[in-house]
Amino acid sequence: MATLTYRDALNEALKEEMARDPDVFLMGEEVAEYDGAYKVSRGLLKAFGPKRVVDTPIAELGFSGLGVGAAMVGLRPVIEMMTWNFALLAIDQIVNAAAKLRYMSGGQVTCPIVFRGPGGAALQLAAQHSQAFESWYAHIPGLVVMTPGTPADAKGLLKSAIRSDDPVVFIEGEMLYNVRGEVPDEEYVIPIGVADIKREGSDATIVCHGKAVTVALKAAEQLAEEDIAIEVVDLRTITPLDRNTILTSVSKTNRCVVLEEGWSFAGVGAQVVDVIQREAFDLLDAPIIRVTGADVPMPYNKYLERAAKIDPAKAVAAVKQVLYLT
Amino acid sequence: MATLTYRDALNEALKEEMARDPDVFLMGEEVAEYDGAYKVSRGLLKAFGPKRVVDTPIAELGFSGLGVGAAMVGLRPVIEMMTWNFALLAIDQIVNAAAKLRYMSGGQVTCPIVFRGPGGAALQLAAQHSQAFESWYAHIPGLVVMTPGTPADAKGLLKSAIRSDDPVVFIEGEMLYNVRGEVPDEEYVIPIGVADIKREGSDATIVCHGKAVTVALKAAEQLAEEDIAIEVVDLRTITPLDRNTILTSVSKTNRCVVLEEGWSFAGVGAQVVDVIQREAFDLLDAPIIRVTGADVPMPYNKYLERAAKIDPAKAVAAVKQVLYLT
Amino acid sequence: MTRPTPAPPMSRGDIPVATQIGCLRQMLLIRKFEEKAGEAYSLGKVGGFCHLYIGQEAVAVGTMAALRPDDYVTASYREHGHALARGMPANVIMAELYGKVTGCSKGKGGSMHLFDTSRNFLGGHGIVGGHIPLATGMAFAAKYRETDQVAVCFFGEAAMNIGAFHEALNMAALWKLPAVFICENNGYGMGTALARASAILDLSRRAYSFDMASEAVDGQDVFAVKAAVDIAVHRARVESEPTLLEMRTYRYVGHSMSDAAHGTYRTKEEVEEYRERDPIVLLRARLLEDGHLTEEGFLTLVQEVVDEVDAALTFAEDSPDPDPSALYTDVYMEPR
Amino acid sequence: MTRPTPAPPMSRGDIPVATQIGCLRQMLLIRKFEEKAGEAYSLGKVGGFCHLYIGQEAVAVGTMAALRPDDYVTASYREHGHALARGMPANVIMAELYGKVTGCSKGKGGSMHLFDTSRNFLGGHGIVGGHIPLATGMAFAAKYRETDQVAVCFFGEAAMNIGAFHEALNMAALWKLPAVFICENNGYGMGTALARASAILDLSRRAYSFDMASEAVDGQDVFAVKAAVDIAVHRARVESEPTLLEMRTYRYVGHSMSDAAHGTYRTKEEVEEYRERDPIVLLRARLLEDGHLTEEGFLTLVQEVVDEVDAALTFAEDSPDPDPSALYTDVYMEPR
Ligand SMILES: Cc1ncc(C[n+]2csc(CCOP(=O)(O)OP(=O)(O)O)c2C)c(N)n1
Ligand SMILES: Cc1ncc(C[n+]2csc(CCOP(=O)(O)OP(=O)(O)O)c2C)c(N)n1
Ligand SMILES: [Mg+2]
Ligand SMILES: [Mg+2]
Repeated sequence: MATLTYRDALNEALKEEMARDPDVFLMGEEVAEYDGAYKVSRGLLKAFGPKRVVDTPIAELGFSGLGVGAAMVGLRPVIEMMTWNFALLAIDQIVNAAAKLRYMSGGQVTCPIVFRGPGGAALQLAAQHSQAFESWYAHIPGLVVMTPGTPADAKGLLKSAIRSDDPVVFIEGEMLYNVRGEVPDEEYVIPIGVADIKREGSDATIVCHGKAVTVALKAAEQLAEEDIAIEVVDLRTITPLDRNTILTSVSKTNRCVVLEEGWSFAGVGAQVVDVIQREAFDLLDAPIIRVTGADVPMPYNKYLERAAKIDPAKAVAAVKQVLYLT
Repeated sequence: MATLTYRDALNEALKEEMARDPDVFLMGEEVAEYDGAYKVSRGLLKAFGPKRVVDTPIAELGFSGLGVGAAMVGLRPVIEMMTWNFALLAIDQIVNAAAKLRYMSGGQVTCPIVFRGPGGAALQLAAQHSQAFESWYAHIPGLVVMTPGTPADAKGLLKSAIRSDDPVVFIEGEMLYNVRGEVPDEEYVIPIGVADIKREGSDATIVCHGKAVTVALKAAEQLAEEDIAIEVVDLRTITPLDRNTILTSVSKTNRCVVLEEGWSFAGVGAQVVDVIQREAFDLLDAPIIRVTGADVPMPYNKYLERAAKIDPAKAVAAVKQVLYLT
Repeated sequence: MTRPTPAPPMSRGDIPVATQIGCLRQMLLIRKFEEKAGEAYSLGKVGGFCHLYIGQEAVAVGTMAALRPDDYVTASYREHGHALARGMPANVIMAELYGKVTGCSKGKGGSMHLFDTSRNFLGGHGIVGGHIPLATGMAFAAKYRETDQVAVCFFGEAAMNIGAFHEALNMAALWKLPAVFICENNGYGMGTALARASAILDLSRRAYSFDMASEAVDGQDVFAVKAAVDIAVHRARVESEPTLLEMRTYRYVGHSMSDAAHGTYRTKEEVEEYRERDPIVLLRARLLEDGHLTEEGFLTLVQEVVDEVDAALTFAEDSPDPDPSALYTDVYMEPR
Repeated sequence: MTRPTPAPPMSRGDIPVATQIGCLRQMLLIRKFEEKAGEAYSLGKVGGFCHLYIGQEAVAVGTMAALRPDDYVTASYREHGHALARGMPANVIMAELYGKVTGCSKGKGGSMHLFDTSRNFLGGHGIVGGHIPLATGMAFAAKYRETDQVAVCFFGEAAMNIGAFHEALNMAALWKLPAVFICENNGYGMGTALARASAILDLSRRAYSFDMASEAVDGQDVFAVKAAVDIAVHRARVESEPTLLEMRTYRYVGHSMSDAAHGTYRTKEEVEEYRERDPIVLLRARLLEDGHLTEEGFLTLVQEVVDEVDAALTFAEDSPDPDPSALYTDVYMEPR
């Protein structure tokens, strides 16, 4: 297996799918001549030309809607959000158009579109540029939401997303772009709606997704030194949610921590907690603890920012709490 | 006490606060000459003139931002969203501006603005016009979210919202506008962040808000006929969430159903479940059941729509489930 | 700047008589359909929001007469007329208003969300201005695939103040997309007169911001509409350049069924004045004048469309509601 | 249409020499501040996104010279220069870039979110175009309160393609709000040249859509800027009418610190060509020519601003970080 960065894994997925299907095109701000604000689309303009790799004006609502319209008549657009913060301007097209067209047309209209780009916080980008919105999109029936945490998942999920006939919200991590990992050499896709056990363990489960996967794995490593065996469940797809994998893990460990980088109120973790407490009520030996980003707009100062973010220490503390070790 | 409709209660709140403070103005589509799409602003143009009751172009993003700008320099705008569905176009100004300005200015900028209008489903308005977004706004630190369920709460909460120096998302129910209820004759406000026990009972708690309050009360009545005593906790304010009232009730009843009209995934109810299972883990005699709108875009056909919505029968069934009566 | 139009508009003498009669028939069909839809609404047979097209018929009919069957058409929530003019059977539209499973959107969309992919009639959209980017995307797709299809988008004049309009038109012009943007300026957005919502009244001027061709057109004259759209469609199909057309028209009825035709924001006199330029009355008079139609012929046409609408009503009445299981289908490709 | 301007622009002969020197000094201060900010960024002292204003100084300085202290000013994320020109001390700006508690936003905002309510400098906004409606609201408030304040809003040319621009300008024109919209056309939005993002190049024409007064201005000539803004401010303050000004300028540096000055989307030659119209070089030459400044006087000015920036750097370095408890304050009026 080759070792690739998360960025290059995404780039490979785009390249392979664009080569495979002439209806796939990439559109967004700076995706073409600039090779992408975060260089995810590096080389694609050169490989596929300006018809299929399209730089847009700054008009998130407009080009997202344009993508939806193109998808309605059979193209397969991949719309890059320079970051998901800016997608707030486009959200009407994602929620009121993409997510609803099939239903309100009585099944006539298909909308095979992927909205992708980095979500959550990077480093010191402050309040307007450091937000995780996956729970919002997961709230909306009609959308598929994916949040890959590793290069291999990034590639396999993006390929599935592009091939999906349902609209997909694909949230990457800016802080993950340089992370390296093994990626299969042969062609593969990762099925939609299947979580992945990133580490096996029997003492407690950490449920996580996206950037939080790295944090969970680090916490698990630290806990292993204290002979605490953590099972790390990476959701990968937020909706549809893989309830089975979560419940199987919790029925083994009987204790659970849910970790996410976003805010707490009605976050993805709240839904995970809801599922577990209802489906595995009698199996829980302790209340489920959630570790989330601090409930504040993200501060610029680096120490405050660090304090606002999730980290392995916070995850370790929560695990000890569910194990009644504190 | 006078008996007023929810609509008139809101109208009184607006009238009183506009009379009290010349910095309060109302802005939105059709609020002035048309007296409001749902007539909540009836008579206000006549009473206060076009300077303070302002019809806008169809430009949700623009006039919401205009309101935020006016609030930044000391006015107290009330921005009417004809419905919260259209606020998807304005959400960047609500989330990236209103909710963050105080924080990112280091406390210098105050943003005393109210965004208000009907949320959720009315009758047969189909997918793009029948959405409940309270969990979205409640996810965002910096916003206060209110969802009054009765005329008295509507008036008292709207007055508090207008006097609040924090930005408030105020979600009314189109189906509630004609509902009548007693409203105190004397001036009053309802404190922000305080839930209300709408009915006392000891067998199980129903936690609800907004339109679901009526559903919960009807369910409680039906259950009373079977000698099941339901406590109905009306959250009133979603954020800040009144955890104490919820937990006190559940510690009395040990069983809980959470009812909301919106979609299930990461809804308000998921957060309520999260709080209860963590803070009252040992007090629960059964898993908490959630009753939510069906996870589909709202269909137009009236029977399908009815099936998609919450109703007393669904709430009753859930209560029986947490009581292990089924 | 408004570009010189490539050819002088056709006089109605150039238009085959059959086409002229066909347009009259379509306008009549829409008029009668809308009247019946309004009645059915009042009887509680149709629910939700219902926006009638009465008065604006010439815009949809004149436009569709200039299109090819494979062109893409999108419209706002006031789209019964566009759907009929596009050739969708009255049956399936009325059934959709009734929420029946035989409706064009299987009863899931209702009045505001009519779709017929077999005719490239792609909605029926409820968010003001939201479909303008969608139509731009269809034009993008046509150019991408080099199909020489054209994407036509109908929206109200009040939609021109929303950001989506501006963003979409800029991209359409920048990328030279084969789109025709048709603003139906009926003078009001709900209860708000144009002058209270827009800083300019000459709306076709908004195209200057994008160096897009534009024109103001008499929207009550079905052949003036067709002539302007012919040119715009040619520009789109052959030159791959978009056009903005402002159709000056009027709605005789309230904004939706819950809005009175006059009284609040406009006078009875105003509505009556505009009634004098009723597109059906105008075309009928011309056809009589030109000797292409007799009084009797007209009454026959009326009877035909009344029968068609009555049949549609019966069809809708007699059709079944969707099966309860339909609630969960069509959310995703595969039910979850 | 671009309206006739009410008075001919002032010649620089009308501008007091002290003001002329003051403008030069401010431009120099901005230049030196930005150079140091860039260095501090490279050393890892400043984090996040950092967008320098080098090359565009005349726009902020010329504009502020036309404003009253109680006027409202908002800008994008490229706003260090505007904050300095508005009179905010270099100290508190540099400290904010350092994230220190002594920063103008207490270290919570950073480079993109400078605020000083005491000077009505109201951000520092990170969403392209998002502050255009905000500024419109400030103009609305001024009119509402009859204060004769003016609201000035700076944004880049790429922001003109976003819906918020269109919606806000329509309302400003419709309601005759005392706003001045200043487009700083530096030719690029990140790596995208104007012609690749906008269907027109003559951006002031976008005002025609709203019947708003507009003008294209040489943004490298500080007094041309001031003269145009003087007129626009008069129009706003006295006539309560908005104006759109397109300032033609250039940024010599990369979009942000992570973007090279040239190589990807523009050539070194192009940047050097524009360097010849450096606003500081231009003004310096004029002042020398007019005999209002000597070479020595210029060097003294430079030294002064260098000292000021050095002091700001020391201030920032020596200031403490916010207390950890600050994480939870300023979210709501009262901490929860
Ligand atoms: C974004 C949005 N805002 C508000 C509404 C409510 N609304 C529905 S139709 C309408 C008026 C639209 O007027 P116009 O565009 O002129 O079209 P017309 O109804 O005259 O055909 C409004 C305000 C909406 N559907 N979408
Ligand atoms: C809505 C939105 N989309 C995208 C971005 C990312 N972005 C930041 S600055 C910028 C370019 C803006 O160019 P322009 O408006 O010309 O201003 P300049 O940077 O040249 O001063 C972009 C695309 C953003 N901040 N907000
Ligand atoms: Mg209209
Ligand atoms: Mg620029």
